[in-house]
Amino acid sequence: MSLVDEEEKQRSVLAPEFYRKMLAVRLFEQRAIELYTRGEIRGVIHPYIGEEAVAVGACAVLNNDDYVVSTHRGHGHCIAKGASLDRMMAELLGRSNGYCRGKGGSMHLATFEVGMLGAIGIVAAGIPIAVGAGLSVKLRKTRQVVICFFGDGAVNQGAFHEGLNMAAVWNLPVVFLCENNFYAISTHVSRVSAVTEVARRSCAYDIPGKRVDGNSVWAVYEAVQEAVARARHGHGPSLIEALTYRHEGHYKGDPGHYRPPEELKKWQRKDPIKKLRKELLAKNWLEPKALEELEQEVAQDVQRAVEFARKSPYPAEEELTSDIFGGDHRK
Amino acid sequence: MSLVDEEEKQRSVLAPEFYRKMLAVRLFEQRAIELYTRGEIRGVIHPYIGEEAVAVGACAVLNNDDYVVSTHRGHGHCIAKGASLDRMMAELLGRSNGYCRGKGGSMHLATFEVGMLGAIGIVAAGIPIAVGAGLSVKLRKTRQVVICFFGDGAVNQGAFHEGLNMAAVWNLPVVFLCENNFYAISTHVSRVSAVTEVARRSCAYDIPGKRVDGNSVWAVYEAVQEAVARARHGHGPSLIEALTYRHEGHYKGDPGHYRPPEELKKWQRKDPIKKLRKELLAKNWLEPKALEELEQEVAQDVQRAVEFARKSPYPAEEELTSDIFGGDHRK
Amino acid sequence: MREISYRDAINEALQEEMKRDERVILLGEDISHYGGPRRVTWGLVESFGEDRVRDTPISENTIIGTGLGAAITGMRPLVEISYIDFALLAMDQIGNQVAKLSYMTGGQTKVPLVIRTQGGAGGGTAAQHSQSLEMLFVHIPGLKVVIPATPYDAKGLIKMAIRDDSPVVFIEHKLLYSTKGMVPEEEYLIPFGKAAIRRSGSDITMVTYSAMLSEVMAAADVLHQKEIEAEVLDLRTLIPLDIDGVLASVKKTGRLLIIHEASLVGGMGAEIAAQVQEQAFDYLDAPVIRLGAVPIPIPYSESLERLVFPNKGKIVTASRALIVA
Amino acid sequence: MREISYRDAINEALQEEMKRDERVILLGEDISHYGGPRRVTWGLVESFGEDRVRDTPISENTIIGTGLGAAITGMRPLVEISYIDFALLAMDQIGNQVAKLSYMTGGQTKVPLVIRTQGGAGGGTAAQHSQSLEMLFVHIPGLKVVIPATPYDAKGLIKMAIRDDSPVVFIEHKLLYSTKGMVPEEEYLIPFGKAAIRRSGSDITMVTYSAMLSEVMAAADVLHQKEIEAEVLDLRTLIPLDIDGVLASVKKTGRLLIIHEASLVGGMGAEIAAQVQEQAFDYLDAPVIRLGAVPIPIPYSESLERLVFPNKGKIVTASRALIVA
Ligand SMILES: Cc1ncc(C[n+]2csc(CCOP(=O)(O)OP(=O)(O)O)c2C)c(N)n1
Ligand SMILES: Cc1ncc(C[n+]2csc(CCOP(=O)(O)OP(=O)(O)O)c2C)c(N)n1
Ligand SMILES: [Mg+2]
Ligand SMILES: [Mg+2]
Repeated sequence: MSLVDEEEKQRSVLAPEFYRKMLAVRLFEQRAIELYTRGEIRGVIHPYIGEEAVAVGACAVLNNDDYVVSTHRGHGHCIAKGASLDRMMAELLGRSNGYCRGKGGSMHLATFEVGMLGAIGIVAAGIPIAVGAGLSVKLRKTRQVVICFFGDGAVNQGAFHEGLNMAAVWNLPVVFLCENNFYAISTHVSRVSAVTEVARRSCAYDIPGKRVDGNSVWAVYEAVQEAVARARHGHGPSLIEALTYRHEGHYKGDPGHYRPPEELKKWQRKDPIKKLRKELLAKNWLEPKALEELEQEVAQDVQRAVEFARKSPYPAEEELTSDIFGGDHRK
Repeated sequence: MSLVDEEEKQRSVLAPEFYRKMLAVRLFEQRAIELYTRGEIRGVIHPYIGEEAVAVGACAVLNNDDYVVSTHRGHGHCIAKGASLDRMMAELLGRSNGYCRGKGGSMHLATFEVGMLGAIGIVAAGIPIAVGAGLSVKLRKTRQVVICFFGDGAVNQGAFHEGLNMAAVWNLPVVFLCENNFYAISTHVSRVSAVTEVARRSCAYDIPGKRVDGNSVWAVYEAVQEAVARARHGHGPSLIEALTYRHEGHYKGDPGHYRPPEELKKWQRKDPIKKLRKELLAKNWLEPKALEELEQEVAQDVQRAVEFARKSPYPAEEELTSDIFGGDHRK
Repeated sequence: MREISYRDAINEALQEEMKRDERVILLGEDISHYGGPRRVTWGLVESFGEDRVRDTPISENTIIGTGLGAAITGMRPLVEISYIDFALLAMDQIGNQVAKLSYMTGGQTKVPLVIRTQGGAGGGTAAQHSQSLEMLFVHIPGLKVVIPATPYDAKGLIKMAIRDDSPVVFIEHKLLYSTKGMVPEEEYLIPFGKAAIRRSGSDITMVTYSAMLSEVMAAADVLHQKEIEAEVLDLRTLIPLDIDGVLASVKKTGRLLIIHEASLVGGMGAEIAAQVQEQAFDYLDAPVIRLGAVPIPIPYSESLERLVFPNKGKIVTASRALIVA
Repeated sequence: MREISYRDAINEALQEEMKRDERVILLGEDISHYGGPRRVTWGLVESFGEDRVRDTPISENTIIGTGLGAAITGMRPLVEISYIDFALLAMDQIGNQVAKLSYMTGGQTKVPLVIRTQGGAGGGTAAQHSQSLEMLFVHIPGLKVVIPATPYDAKGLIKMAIRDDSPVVFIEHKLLYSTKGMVPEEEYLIPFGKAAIRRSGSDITMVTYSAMLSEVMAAADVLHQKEIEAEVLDLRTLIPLDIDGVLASVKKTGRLLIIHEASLVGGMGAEIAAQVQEQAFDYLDAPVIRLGAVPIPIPYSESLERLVFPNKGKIVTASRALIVA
């Protein structure tokens, strides 16, 4: 078999699972938005819709015991890393058997059982934490890898700079993955970043920097594979910039008027899920019937998650002060 | 006249004044160290000895109303910017007619009358302040320029990154001048910086970056001239890295055992003051006699400063709570 | 007088002050065309342009530092930190630089800088977007701390803050933006250090500030039905603190309850209790009681979040216990 | 028992704990071969290597964050912030992340992280290197705060901190490093939340911590000559706070003076005064009095710096006034 054929074959095996995950993110979030609108979810949710290929392509490279550090826009990372939709939805509904027992909510979803160390609500604050996880891996010699997600807005925080420098100088197994969706809330990257090509900022740390199409799950997967292999073999950190776009406003409720409508339309045409679906059918990686079944399964999974969440109990009063100071109620 | 001759002629005019300033820094600090050892100065002092060419070469480019922001190692910047030795020494001795009325001391020497906005004792914290001064200049349209001094240790702080990005994206008239003396306290730059050539970090902000010999007052002067001209004409910030070395420990009292003795010797041979003195004589820019007179004058200036300081009063009890909340006792 | 919202009151004040003094500039994230996350700066960019209403990168520490640098070189910047939680990223500039520069230079410079920010909980924004961190600024010397509860106060106090030559931390509350109140058309300023007596009474003094005021007023109504008359003081500024106003009321009522949304431990209630018991020891008929947040990170779930803070019920209960004591 | 310095006591504890548990690692600026700015970590790199005694770039926020990331993935890091003033650069990681992660993940992780730092004034290091900022950590829920005054306590408490599963801020004092005291050769731990009674007495209770202890003890000696017997409590940990110990003493003496080096306004004295007047109202023969720093940035000149803080003289004066009251 030629190399190209080899790759195609591998893709045919991976594609259904990638599609399932991406669709799960999409449907999970659509339901979450709906529940938010109905008042069943409170606070703030930041939809990831349109960016699913990044999380799924990246996390597909990882093992269960590898780590991920996420952001305010973290649902996709949790699902891609393998978290249970049930417990995620229960968390968004503020229930006691949510991952964080209802204490975290959307902005602080952490799912440690699958190595997701937390959605961090402070822009760029996950970067130092990821560096620490990388240091820990290096000292424990476990050959785990850390992927640290953050947005284009995060790269102007001091933490980005400090973290990349430290990871580089200590040669840590961390992949810094910037989801460049061109906006930080309303602010276009070109108005606040001296260098708008985030990947190029790697020059200041002498680490590899690569820009990829974040709406192609394959492009992401391959770039991350390379970076993860590098990290796992002790060759240190990398910076990957995945160009993508959020179809929704910054958070549910933001109409996103700051974006030219044509721009949004252009990106909607590049919808990563539609794209992969088309490929699945065109290349006959999945029969139409099997595809439909898969789609139904995902929809059912999400529906089950909503039901699970809805019938879960709210945290009891005595849970108010547990879990602080390292006390673990589960013991 | 050829260009080279022109330059030589200009240098011959500038050299005596540069030498005077550099020597003033040296002698001022030698006396300060002595007074520190005798207990007349308290707290911490960070000698600049060996690095004088940077401050003097850089500040020579500036007008009185241009701004300088300095660091814990700030005596040289104050003197180079034109501050009074008397009031500086009075400050170090904690007297009421010191620049800061005895409230700042060595680590917070500010001399606003000559545009020195402050020695900031927190590493890299002067950078955002310099950016703000630059923004103010731009808005007031006064064509002033800001030079922001900091060390090689400061470039790993988040503030460095945030500040350079902001200055670049807003195109502010700020010259970032890194005094790379290879050490942050005991830590060699190569152990903590992924990119040890500080100038190269300018790549992350798309601004000019230039490394110069910080022990050559001419090299510094010329690089800063170019950067200041750029800034004054509205073309934005630059990063200059001046390679230099401190002859003393990090602060008075630090024996500096972390440095190889040969390294120190090598740099002592490159002493910027000896170098300029030699040039002055070799090129006959100053008669030996005039040179000696100049040296005596400087020594006398420093001596006068000590006397001025010693006979200055200590701050009175009622000064304890003045100067807070923008209240200016001088009005 | 018209009835306008807290949000609009601040917006009006900014309009007026920027018109009055061109040294006043605004810096912050998404404050120009987007109008700020809470839409407080809405429309200002149209009046004053992108130079004076300036969107910044997400670099909180440097946003503050930039404001400081501009403040000591001739401008009067007003910087926005969109949640008080993010002020923790800027604590070096706020606490080590802004608060100290005037003093540490022996008065060579003033620091006419206003830091506008927004705190408080109640909307399910969880641990990193719900804090009440005013005590950090109260405790670090060199800052004035202003924390208005009404549209009228918000307008008069922000105008005062902009004209003050010292650094001022101006703390809004996320639940107050849409609340309305009467605000005069004419210009007015509100001096710092003077509490507002929101209700007079002789049985018990209640001291509070910011969004807790409405819970306190509601509790006072309930108590009134039970013939307990509460005197309610809204501090409005924490630094300077109107301790004289508090003492005058306590000397009249003999009982003091302090209510705030910040964590109880080391909160403003502690400072006031300490001062009052020291200066009015013989006037107190009962110990000073504090109500504040349970000292935990703010949980997301409504079922937990509502247990964290003082509310009308807890205030009524505490007051009645205090009266009996 | 031998007499060793506060510095050496901490150093010994680190030696012992690093030997006992290889998950314990140190991170900080200049801590390896240089031994740390205060030489507390001297020699550890020889025993444990540069991997476990790791010099960092000057990146305080990321130093803390790195410790946190390591703490939640199997290590037990001890990070050094060389002056507490620099903790302001790391307040996001300390206050928003370290303090909250365990709670906000619903106990999915513990955060066994110790932040060692050093505060206090007295040496002329001026406004940015002399602060006492413990209240920031007391006020933000989720951190334990330990602040030893003697070599014995420093050793027993740092060992306890390393073994604790919650984040601990461990605050040393720059003037204490060379002070000496008796320390056993055998291993011991000191539990958190138990004040030490440094001197028994029945006339007045004095509550203090850290370097102020020596001024308080000296004042107690002076008072003893005047036949006033002070009971001196050294808190040792602020979170958890031994309020029961304080109350027990106050119930005996009826008078309470609290002394600390941190700014008076919103200081620990306020919290203790508030709790004591509430819980022991009827036992107090006089108001609780607090002595703390004048609320200003710390000035450089000795002639001013010495006016800022409580000292023996002020403590004696305040105590006598309190006895008369
Ligand atoms: C330190 C900090 N500053 C500001 C915010 C408010 N905020 C939340 S998300 C966001 C924009 C982030 O943009 P980006 O990093 O590009 O991520 P995106 O939302 O596009 O995924 C901002 C400013 C925050 N959460 N933390
Ligand atoms: C934020 C902060 N961290 C640590 C320190 C302690 N400190 C003072 S100077 C210094 C080294 C600075 O090195 P560099 O920037 O190279 O300047 P140099 O001393 O070499 O002139 C350190 C770590 C500080 N003052 N501020
Ligand atoms: Mg973005
Ligand atoms: Mg250096």
